[in-house]
Parts: sequence; C-alpha cells; structure tokens
Amino acid sequence: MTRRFRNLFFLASAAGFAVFYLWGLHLLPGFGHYPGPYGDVLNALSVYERHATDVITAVNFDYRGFDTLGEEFILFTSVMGANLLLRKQKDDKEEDPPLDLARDRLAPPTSDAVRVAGLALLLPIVVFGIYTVTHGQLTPGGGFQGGVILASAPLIIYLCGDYENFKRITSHVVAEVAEAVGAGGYAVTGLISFIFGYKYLQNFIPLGQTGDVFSGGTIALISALTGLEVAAGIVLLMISFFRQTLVYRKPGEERGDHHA
Amino acid sequence: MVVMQVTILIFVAIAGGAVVFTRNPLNQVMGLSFFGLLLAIMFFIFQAPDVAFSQIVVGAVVIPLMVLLTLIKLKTKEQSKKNDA
Amino acid sequence: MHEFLRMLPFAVSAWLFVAGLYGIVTSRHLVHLIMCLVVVQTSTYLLLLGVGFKAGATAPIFADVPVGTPAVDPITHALMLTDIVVEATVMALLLALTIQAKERAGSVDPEELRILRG
Amino acid sequence: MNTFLPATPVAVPLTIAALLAAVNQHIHRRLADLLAIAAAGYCLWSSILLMLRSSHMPIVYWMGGWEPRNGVAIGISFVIDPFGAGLAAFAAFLTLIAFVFSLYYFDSIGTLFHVLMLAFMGAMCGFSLTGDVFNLFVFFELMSAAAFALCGYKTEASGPIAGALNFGVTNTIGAFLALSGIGLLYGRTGALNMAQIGKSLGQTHDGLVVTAFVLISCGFLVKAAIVPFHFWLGDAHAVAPTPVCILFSGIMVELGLYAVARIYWTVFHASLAQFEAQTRAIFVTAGVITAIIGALMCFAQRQLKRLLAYSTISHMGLLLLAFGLLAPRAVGGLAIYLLGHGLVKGALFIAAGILLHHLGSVDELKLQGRGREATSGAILFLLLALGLAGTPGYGTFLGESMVDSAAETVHYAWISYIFMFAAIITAAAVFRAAGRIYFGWGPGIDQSQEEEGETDESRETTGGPSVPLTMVLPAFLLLILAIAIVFVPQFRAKVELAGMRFQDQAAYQAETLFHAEVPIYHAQPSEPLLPGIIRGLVSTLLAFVVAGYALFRKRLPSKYLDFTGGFNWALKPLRMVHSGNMCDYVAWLTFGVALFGGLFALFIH
Repeated sequence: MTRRFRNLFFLASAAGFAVFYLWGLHLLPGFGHYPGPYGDVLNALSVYERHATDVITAVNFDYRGFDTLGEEFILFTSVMGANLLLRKQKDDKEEDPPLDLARDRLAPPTSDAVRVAGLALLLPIVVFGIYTVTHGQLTPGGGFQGGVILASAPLIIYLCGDYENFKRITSHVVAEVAEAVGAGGYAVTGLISFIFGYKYLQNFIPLGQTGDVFSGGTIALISALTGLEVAAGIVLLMISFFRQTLVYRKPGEERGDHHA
Repeated sequence: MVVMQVTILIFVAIAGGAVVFTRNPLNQVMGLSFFGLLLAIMFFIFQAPDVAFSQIVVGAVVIPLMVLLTLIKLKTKEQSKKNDA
Repeated sequence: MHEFLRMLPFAVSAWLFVAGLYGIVTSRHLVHLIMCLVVVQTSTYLLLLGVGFKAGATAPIFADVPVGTPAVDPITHALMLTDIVVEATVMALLLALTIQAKERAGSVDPEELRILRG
Repeated sequence: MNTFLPATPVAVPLTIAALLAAVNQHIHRRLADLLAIAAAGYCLWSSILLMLRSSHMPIVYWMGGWEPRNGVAIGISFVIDPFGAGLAAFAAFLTLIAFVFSLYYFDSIGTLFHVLMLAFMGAMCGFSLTGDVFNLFVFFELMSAAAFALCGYKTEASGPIAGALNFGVTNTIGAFLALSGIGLLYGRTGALNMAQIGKSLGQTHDGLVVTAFVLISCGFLVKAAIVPFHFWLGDAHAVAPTPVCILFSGIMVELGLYAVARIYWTVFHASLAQFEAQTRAIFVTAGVITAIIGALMCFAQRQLKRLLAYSTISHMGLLLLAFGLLAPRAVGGLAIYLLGHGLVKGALFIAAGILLHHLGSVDELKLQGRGREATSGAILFLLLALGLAGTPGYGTFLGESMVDSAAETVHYAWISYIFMFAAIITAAAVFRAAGRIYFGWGPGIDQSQEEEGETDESRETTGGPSVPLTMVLPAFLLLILAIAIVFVPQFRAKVELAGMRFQDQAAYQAETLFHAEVPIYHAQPSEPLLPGIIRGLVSTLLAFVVAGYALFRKRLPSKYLDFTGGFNWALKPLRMVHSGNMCDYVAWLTFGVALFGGLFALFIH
C-alpha cells in the first residue's frame, strides 16, 4: 500500500469505527450513573467481611485476587521476556560506563546540589513506599503502588548521575530472586489455603481489628508480596534497559558522547 | 466540581492528541510524561486515588524513563552507523 | 449541557482510541508508534472510569467516612490498576524489541522493517 | 478433591515458573527440563481429571471461596465443562510435547525459556477454564506477554524481531478492543461474571449490546487470525522457534476462537437469538473468505514454516465456519476438527524443525532434493499432509464430516465444498514441498521470481547429521494420536454432547449462580458418515493431483496447460497486501472492526 492510499483507507475505516463505537457508547447509562450492583455490594460488604477500609485493595487482593495473581504474572513474564530480549549476545562486549553520563541522559551534568537533594529524597521515598505497601487495606495504596514507589528509589540514585551506585545497590541476582519470591509467594499463598481445606486464595489468617496495620488477613500478606514483586520487577526491567543502553556495545560501536 | 471535571477531560483529550501528533519521539516523550500527569490528576478528581497513585509513578516516571533509555540506545546505534559510512 | 457532560468521558475515550490508531498507522518511528499505543490504552481507562463513576459520591475508602456513604465503584478502579500494569509491561516488551530491531534490521521505521512479506 | 483440583492447572505451572526464575543460572539444565515437564504433566493429568468429572455437571469453583450472594457473583469463578477442560488438557499436552522436543534442540538461556513456556501454559489453562470475562482478558494478556517474548526468542536475526513486533502491536490493539467491549458490558450490567452478564442482559439487543459483541469478538478474532485480522500470524509463526510454533498453531490461535464462542453462548446468545440467521451469515462469510485466502497464500509460499502458518489461517477459517453455523451439533465437530488439526499441525511444525536442524534450512526451493536420504522425514510429511487433506481415518476427517452434517440442518450444506477446497490446497502445498525436498521433483529455483520477503530462517540448533529421538518421537506420537482419536469408543457421541451443553445458556446460568442441577442430556444417534468418507477420499486424491501438477507442469504436453503464470499473476495483489508493514496491518484491523460493526449494525438495527 502506498502511504497516501493507506491513510485514506484508514481514515475511512476509522470514521466507520468511531461512529459505530459512539453508537454503543451513547447507550451507556451515562456518566455519573453507575448501574451496580457489583460495586455497591462490595462497598457494603468489604469492611465487615474483610476488615479492610480501602475497598479497592480488598477487591484487588481478595474478592478479585485471582485477577491480580494473573496481573502479577503478566508483570513477571514481561520482565523475564524483556530480560530475554535484551540479553547479552555473543557479539556484545561489556564496557565500563563513564562516570558522567550526562550526554547519555540527554540532560546537563548533575550538580552537587541536585545530588544532595536526590539523596535527601531517598529516605522519605523508601519510608513512604513501605508505608503505602503496609497500609493498603486502610488507605489508598497497596502492594502495587507501594512497590512502584519503592522501585523509584534506585532510579533517584541514577538520576543523581551515579550509575556505579545504582549498580551497587541493585544486584541483578537479588532482584531476580526477590521478583520470583514475590510472584511465586502469591501463587503459593493461594495453595496454602488448601491445607486449611479452603478454596484457592481463601483467607486463612485472622482478620484482626479493622483499622489496624495487621488487619485484613491474607490481604496484608499478599499486598506485601505484591509490593516485593513489583519493586523488584521494575528494578529488573530498568537494569535490563540500563545495561543495554550503557554497558553493552557492538564491536566498532562507540558511545554517542564521543561524536556529539 | 463539574467545571473541574469538564476541564480535566478536555485537557486529557487535547494532550492525548498532542502526544499522537508530535512526530519527534524526544518531544513526544515529554508530552507523554505530561499526559501521564494529567491522567493522574483526572483520577484524583474522579475519586480514584489508588489508580492515581499508580498512574503518577508508572505513567509519568517509569514509562518515560524506559522510552528515554531506548532513544539513547537508538541514538548510539545511529551514530555508530554514521561512523562506518 | 447535561447531555454534553453525560457523554463527555466516553467521547474522549472514543477520540483517544481513534487518534491513537491514526498515530500508529501513520507512524514512521517505532518509539512513536509505541507511545501512540499508550494513547489507545488510555481510552480504556476513560471508558472504565466513566462507567464506574457516581455523581457526588466519595472514593470507596471507608477509613474516614462511615460505611454506607455513597461511594464510586471500586471494581473499575481495580480493573484500571490491572490495566496500568499491562500498559507498562507491554511497553517494556515492545521497546525491547525496538532496540533489537535497530540492532538487527538497522531501522526503526515500520516501512523499512518489511522483512516478512508476500 | 474439588476444593483444590480446579485451581491447580493455573496455580502449579505459575508456581514452578517462579521457582525456576528464582534459581535461574544456578540450576542444571536437565533439572529445569524435568521440573517443567513435571509441571506440564501435572496440568495434563489434572485437566483430564476435570474433564472427566465435569462430564455430567460443570464444576463451578469460586476463587477465595466467594460464593454468589442472592445470585449476585462477587468473586471470580472457574466454570469447568468438558469443552474448556479438554482445551486446557490439549494445551498442557502440546506444551509437554514442546518441552520434550526442545530437550536436545535448544541452547537454552538459563531457565528463561522454561519460565516463559510455563507461564504461557498456565495462562492458556486459565483462559480455557475461567467463567469471568475480565479474568479472561487477564489470561489473554498473560498469554500474549509470554507469546511476544517467545516469538522474538531468536534475537540474533531480524526476522523474529519484525515478526514479534507485528504480533505484539496487532494483538495488543486486539486486547484493547476486547477490553473496551468488556467495559461497555460492565457499564450496562454492572457485572463481570459471564453467567451474570448474560442473565442481566436477558433479551435486550440494542446498539450497546451489538457494539460490545462486535468489539469483544473482533478483539479475540485478532488472536484467531481471521481475515482481515490475520496478517500477524504468517509473520509470527514463520519466525518463532519451532517448539513455540507447536503451541502457537496448535492451540493459542484456536483459543481466540474459543473465547468468541464461549462469550457468544454464555453472554449474548439470548439477546442475539432473533438475529441468529444474520449472525450466522456474517460469521460463515468471514470463515469462507479466511479459508480461501489462507489456502491460496499457503500454496504460494516457499518458506515451509510460513506455508504452514498460512495453512493454519485457512483452517482457522474452517473452524470459524463451524462455529458460525450456530448449529447444536457443529460445536462437537468443531472440537474434534480443532483437536485433529492441532495434532497434525504441531507435528508438521516439528517436521519442519527437524529439517531446519538437519539441513539448516526451511526454504523449499533451496532444499530441493537434499532430503533424499531421510526416509522417515518423507513418510512423516506425507502422512501428516494426509491429515490436512481430511483423509478418512484422521481426526480432521471426523470433525469435518460432523460439521458437514450439522451444516445441512441449517441449510448451509455447500460449506462442505469450502472444507474440501481448503483441505485440498493446503495438503497439496505440503505434498508439493515434500516431493521437492525428499524426492527432488519439480522445477528448480526460478530466477525470474519477483522480489520476496525473507524465504529462509536462521538455524536454531548447532545442527548435525543425526536427529535425536526426542525430536522424532513427539512428531510420530502426535501423528498416531491424530488418527487414534477417531477410534476412541463413544468419542463422537460424547463430544457432541459436550458441544451441545456448551451452547446451553440457561443451564450455564443456573449452574453457575444458583447451584442448580440441570438434567443430563441424552445423546441422539449420530448421522452416518458415508458421504463424508467419499468427500474425504476425493479431497485426498485431488490434493495429490494438484501437488503433482505443481511439480510436473513443465512436462505437460502443451504449455497452454501451464496455468502457473496466471496463478502467480492473480495472486500478486494478494501477496502485495501481505506487506509485512504493521501500519498496513493496523489499517486493515480498523477496517475489519468497522466492517463487522457496520454489518451487524445494518442487520440488527
């Protein structure tokens, strides 16, 4: 297809698609008129049945926890997949990354002020991440959000211009094991329910006092495992990309900053 | 409240269009990051704080960072090709 | 005005879907194409958000408000969370493939990547 | 036992996958192989057990023990019937075969291959067993994530990268289409459980229902590679590693169609019931076009795996036809055809993989006459091609006859000619390739051939003159099973029964939401197969004739009998459309959705 023909062909089809889609959309109950009943039932049940005040977390890790298991494994599989696709190949040679990666980051070199500010941010980020993971059943947050926040801690170190330190605190092997433990732990938690004669992923831990950090039974456990998996998974993903960008070189290929 | 909702929706529509119609990937990734932030604000306004949380980190930080790293790698490749020529 | 607001999120959703597709079809750079894919995905967020919203309701978190307060639908939020993970992971895989495309085929232009045809 | 068995076909492979990922690099290759094979074996065993146990009554399993309250589903359910459990068992079986095949095939990279394959298998099992529409989407995405990575496994070459990109982009858009449809359904009914949505929709059939149906169907039909959503398949299957191809062609693509069928009969059946004739016409037409285009493109290929890939498209068209008849008995035929085709196609990909291992190429023209020594390869190819042709005795034959006789009941008897056409052309293409490679027949490379895409594939093994038994035996096992399934006593009647239950929406709802016991069906006597046998024999014969013509046309007395020039000329536009450019593919995808949507809107509005 020539470009011109393709564009015309697409525009005609897209117009048809848009009209058709809008035809369906305009019959929805309308914005602001949620029809129920699923969400309303759970809004009413979750605090009593699961001692979880954040219904979204209760849905994510319990009522529809099986979806989240699949979702965690999507993340897990993709990280493995990206690892596979960005693996070191026979003709790749490793090169020590330069100390100043300014050009590679497409940004001006980091000043000491930025460095200090970044490192000062680090502790609050880690604390906030852990808080978010552990209080998922009570306030907005949970394993997924907290995990992503935790994963951003090493990124801050990198953004402060220090790939060496980034490498030091983010061991590939540790991240790999942590990710597998997080994802596998989720699946195993479900299997443990069988010991108690329950269904897969059924709660087997006392529910505790509503509003307590250790309330919510398995929700808290699964949330923590998810946090581990997500944090490790995103760090692994970043390591794969960093390595490909900063470390692996083909013969005859030099770093961009020599010629910029 | 309604005014805020309408405003943010219109902003999201415009920003989404801008991401698509920016042809230079480097500019586009800035747009994408901004778009991610707008979405997070939208989630807050529409009472979805949990989603907003994730969106801030994923949409405005993780994804743009991955795209940037990819662009850097592509640039290095491009330059080595020029050297060969 | 009422009718306008009733449809607005869904109209934006449809717009983002079609605009994203347009970007993909006309793209000359894989990274651009992948970012357009993100825009298509955003359309599903808006649809889910619009579907689950209840006018005048709070977030479905009963830490500070008593149970029984009208709250928006928690299910769609859970679905959107899943959706966000999917977005990030698919992006990662496609970007990884893009890097390899440059390496092995020497191009990131879909029109020059026509290695498999006929 | 029913408290844990239903969840394990998903939970066990995922757990083992995580375990293998944790010990990546530090585990001996053979131990990883053993664990992976054990996990696949467990899945196979548990799925078969589930299939047998659900034969009288579906097993409804609520994850986390969240049973419905007053008929409102609040959790995620597996609703296991013999049809779904059978597909899960087939997926597990093919994964097992793929693992055995790759024992001496791959230089595996740590345990990544095993991890991805196990996640892939777990996702396919979950996809077949689930009764929740969003859970279906989640497993669809998990399946896709694993499949994209596996498709691009051979990052040393440019082909796999391009194929994986085309695969990834089109299938991701497909997933978004399906998710949009799911969002629409949720917006109307506030439910995600399929039985619940179906109950809540009742018989309403307005624009929203139609839009949701079209979006979900198109989303999954992208996976099922139905024209015009099929472009990615030829690219992805041609370049994926052989063990992965077994799963891609044997089961993954078919699962896309399964999802459409499942959702149609659990969610939309009642609401679209009065438009059954129109729905049937649309799906049958799409199936016919897919079957024909797939077959023609298949015959035009010289890269063996690409040839097989297009043959899969053609057979997917036939399967869509069988579903599109919306006839009670056709679903049983569909199941058997799917099984028979999956076994034969899996074995054919293994045979191609053996060629690649042995001779270092899968280009039919380059390999001409180079396989003269390999008798077992020749026998394998010929026997498998008979399976594609629907020769009496193969599973494909039984499935085809059952679909044909079901088609008569809805006045679509002519579709048997489409079945024959696709069978003849795809089998002839394989016969032709086998004749050229193993016997050296036919004209050699024609220099005037127009510019084509990549015609060969990079090696996957270190190669060598000897072919390990672990590669050959799986192929013969699949071949034997492709024949043996016909002779299982009562097989046909049982599958027909399962197929009919698959279509009973009211029973599905009652069983899922209210623990109701629905009376068992009684099998009715099946139609005799005599006309089918004749058709099967005719197809086989014609396949030989077509292949012989393609190989020996130069020796014909008159050059006016040589139509190949015309054939190539007529096929040129079709080949140009398969451009390898994902932008084109997405344009076609949009066109397809608009077309399906427009047709449904026109007929139903």
